[in-house]
Amino acid sequence: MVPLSWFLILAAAIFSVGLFGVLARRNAIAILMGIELMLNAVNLNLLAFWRYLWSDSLTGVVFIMIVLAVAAAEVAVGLALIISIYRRRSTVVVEEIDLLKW
Amino acid sequence: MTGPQIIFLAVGAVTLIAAIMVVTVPRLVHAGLWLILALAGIAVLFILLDNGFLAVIQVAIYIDAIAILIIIGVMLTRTAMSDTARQINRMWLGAAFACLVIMAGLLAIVSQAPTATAGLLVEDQVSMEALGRVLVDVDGFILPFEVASVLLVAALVGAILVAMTPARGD
Amino acid sequence: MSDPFTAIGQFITDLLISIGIDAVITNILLTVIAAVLLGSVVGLVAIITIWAERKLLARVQDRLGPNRVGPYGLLQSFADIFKLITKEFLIPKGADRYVFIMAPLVVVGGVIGLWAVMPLAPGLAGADINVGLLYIIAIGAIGTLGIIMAGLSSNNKYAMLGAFRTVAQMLSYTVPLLLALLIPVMLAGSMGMTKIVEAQSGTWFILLAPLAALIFFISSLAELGRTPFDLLEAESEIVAGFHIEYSGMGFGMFMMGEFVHAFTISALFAVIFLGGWQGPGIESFPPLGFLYFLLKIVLVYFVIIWIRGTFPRIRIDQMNSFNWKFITPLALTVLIVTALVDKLAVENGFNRTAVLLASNAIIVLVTAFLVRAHAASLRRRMEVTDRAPIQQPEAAGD
Amino acid sequence: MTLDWLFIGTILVVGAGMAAAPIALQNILGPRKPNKTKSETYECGIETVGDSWVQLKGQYYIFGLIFLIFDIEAVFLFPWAVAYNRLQFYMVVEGVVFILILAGGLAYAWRKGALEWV
Repeated sequence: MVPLSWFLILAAAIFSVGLFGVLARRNAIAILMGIELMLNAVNLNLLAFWRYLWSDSLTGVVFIMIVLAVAAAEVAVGLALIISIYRRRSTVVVEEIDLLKW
Repeated sequence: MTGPQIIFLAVGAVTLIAAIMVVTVPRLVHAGLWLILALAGIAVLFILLDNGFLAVIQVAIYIDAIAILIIIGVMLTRTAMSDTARQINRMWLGAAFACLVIMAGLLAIVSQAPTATAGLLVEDQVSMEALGRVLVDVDGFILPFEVASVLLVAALVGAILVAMTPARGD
Repeated sequence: MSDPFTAIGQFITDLLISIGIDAVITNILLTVIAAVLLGSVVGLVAIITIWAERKLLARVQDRLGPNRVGPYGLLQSFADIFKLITKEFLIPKGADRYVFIMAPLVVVGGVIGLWAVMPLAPGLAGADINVGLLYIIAIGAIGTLGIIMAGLSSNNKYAMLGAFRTVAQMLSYTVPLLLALLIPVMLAGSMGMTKIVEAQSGTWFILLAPLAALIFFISSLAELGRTPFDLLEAESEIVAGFHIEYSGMGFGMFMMGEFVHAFTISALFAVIFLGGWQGPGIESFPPLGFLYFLLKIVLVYFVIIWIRGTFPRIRIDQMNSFNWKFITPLALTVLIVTALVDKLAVENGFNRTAVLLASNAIIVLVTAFLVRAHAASLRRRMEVTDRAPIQQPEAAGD
Repeated sequence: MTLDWLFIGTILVVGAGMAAAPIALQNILGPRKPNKTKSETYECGIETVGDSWVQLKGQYYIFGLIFLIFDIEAVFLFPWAVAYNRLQFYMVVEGVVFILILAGGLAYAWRKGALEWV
C-alpha cells in the first residue's frame, strides 16, 4: 500500500507548481489553469485523508464533489470575464488590466 | 516496492511533469493539453485511493468539460497575445522563491502527518446508493446539494450575461 | 461457478498456477491478455462493419455495393486498408507534429475503451465497476478531445472551424444524452452495466422508458455525426471537416473510430434499453446470451444504417435548435415526470410498466400538441407577412 | 476491483495502439517523398493567406458552458438516481427541485438568445 505521506507530498508539489503558474504567468487563462492545478492538488489531499483517516463517512467524497462544482463555476465565470475583457480591451495580459474602471 | 507503489511513482512523476509543463510552456494550447494530462494523472491517483466514482467524474468534469472549455477560451482570445510574447512576468524569480517557501512549509506540515494505514473499505463506503442517499437526506448534505444547484445556475446566468454583452461595434 | 466463462477462466488460472506462476501475477496477466483480446476483436469487427454498412447502404439506394474483391465483396475493406497503408502519411507545413499524430490515437482509444465495461454475456464482462454508465459518459466524450487536437494541430482554417463545429455539436447533444441516461439508472438502481442488464430480466427498459430510449438514440446519432446529423462532415458540400489534412491511415483511423463508435452505440443501446444478453433460455445455457446480445446490436445497427439511407441532412441552425429547444427540454420533462410518477405509483402499489407507459404517452401527446400549435403560429405569421418561407417550421415538427 | 481498473487501463492503451500500429506501419511501408507543394495547407487549390488561427465565434463558449453546467448536474444526479428506488418521496422531490433550478438556468439562456446559432 502507498503511504499517506506520499500522496500529501505529491499534492503539496502540485499545489506549489500551480501557485507558481498563478503568480508568474502573464496570460489570464494560464492563471486559470494554475488555479485548476491547485484545486486538483487540494482534491487529491482531501481524498487521501478520506481514504486513510475518515473512510467511515462519505463527507470527504461529498466535499470533493462540491469543490468540483465550485471549480466549474469559477472557470465558467472566469473565462466569461476574460472573453469580455478581451472583446473590450483586446488584451488578456493581467498586467494591462489593473484598472478598476475605464 | 509493491505494485501500487510503482504505479503511484510512475503516475505521480507524469502528473508532476505535466503540471510543470502547464505553467512553463509558452504556447497556451500546449499548456491546455498538458493540463489534460495532469488531470488524467490525478484521476489515476483517485483510483489508487479506491474511489472509482471520483476518478470517473474527474475525467467527466475536468477533462471533458473544464479543459475543453479552457481550450475554447484560449482559441477565442488567442489574437490578443502571440505565443512568442513573454509569458512569464518580471517577478517570476520572486514567485518561484515564494512557491518554494510555501512548498517547504507544506512539507514541514506533511512530515507531522499521522502515519496512518488505510483500512479495508467495506462495500457501503464506496456504494453509490449510500452516496445518493446522503446527498438528499435532511441529516446529510441536502443543503450543499441544493446550494450547488443554485451556484451552477448563478454561474450559468452570470457567464452568459458577461460573455454575451456586445462589444463596441459588434 | 456454473457458467462456462467463469469455468474457463478458473481453468486457465489453475493451469498457470500449477506450472508455478504466482497467483497475483497470473490474475494480472490474464486481465491484460483479456483486455488485449477484447480490444483487438472490437477493432477488427469494425472492418466487417464497414463492409456491411457499404453493402446495406448500396441496397437501400438500389446499387450493388462492393462486389469485386472476394465473395460478395467481403475483402473490400482489407483492400482499402492495404491501399491506405501504402500511401504517404503527410504532415502539413506548420502542423503541430506530435499533437497531429496523437489525435487519431485519442479518438480510437476512447471508442475502444468503451468496451471495457460492456457486459457481453452472463458472467462475462471486462470490468464490472459500479460506475459503469458514468465511465461510458466520461470516456465517450474523450473523442471530443481528439477532434480538438486534430483541428488545432492541422494548421488549416477549415480543419479548425470544422473541429470546433463538431465539438459544439457533440457537447450540445451530450446534455440530453446525460439526462436520458438518468432514467435507466433510476429504474435499475445501479450504474453498473451488468446490474442494468440484470434489472431487465422482466421488462426491457425500452418499454418502461420509450421516450428516454428515443432521446438517447437521437442524441447518440448526433454524437456520432451520422445522418441526419452529418452536416459537419458533409463530403458533398464542405471539405471533410476536422480531418481534412489527414492522409492514408491517419484518415483511416478517424474512419475506423467512427465505425467502431457506431457499433459501440448500438451495443450501448442494446445493453441499456434492450436488455443486453437477456433472452429466453439463458439460465440453462448462458453462452446463448452472447448470441442475443449480438443479434440486438445488429438490429440497432441496421436501424442506424437504415436512417442513413433514408433521411436528408439537416441544416446547422436546425441541428442547434432541435437540440436546445426540443430534445433538451423534452429530456428534462421526461426525467422529472418519470421521477415523480414512478415514485408515487410504486408507493401506491400501481403497476410500474403501465403507469410509466401511460405517462410517456401523455408526454408524447402534449409535445405533439405543442409542436403543432407552434408550427401553426409560424405558418400564420408567414402568411401574414407574405414572405417566402425562409424559416421552416421547427425541425422537430411534422 | 483493482483488476477491473487494470483491465480498463489496458484496453485504453490497446485502443490507442490499434490506431498507432497502422500509422506506424504506413510510415514504414508508405512512400516518403515530401516536397514543398505537397505539404502546403489544403484549401481547395487556393494558396493559403495568413495563418490558420481564424477568429472563432463566442457562441462556442456558450455551448461549452451550458454543457459544463449540465455535466456537473448529471454528476450530482447520478448517485441520486442510483438510490432512487429506496428514497422517500420528499427526497425525490429534492432531486426534482435540483433539476428545476437548472432548467431555470436553461430557460434564462433561451430567453437571452444564447441558444441561437448565429
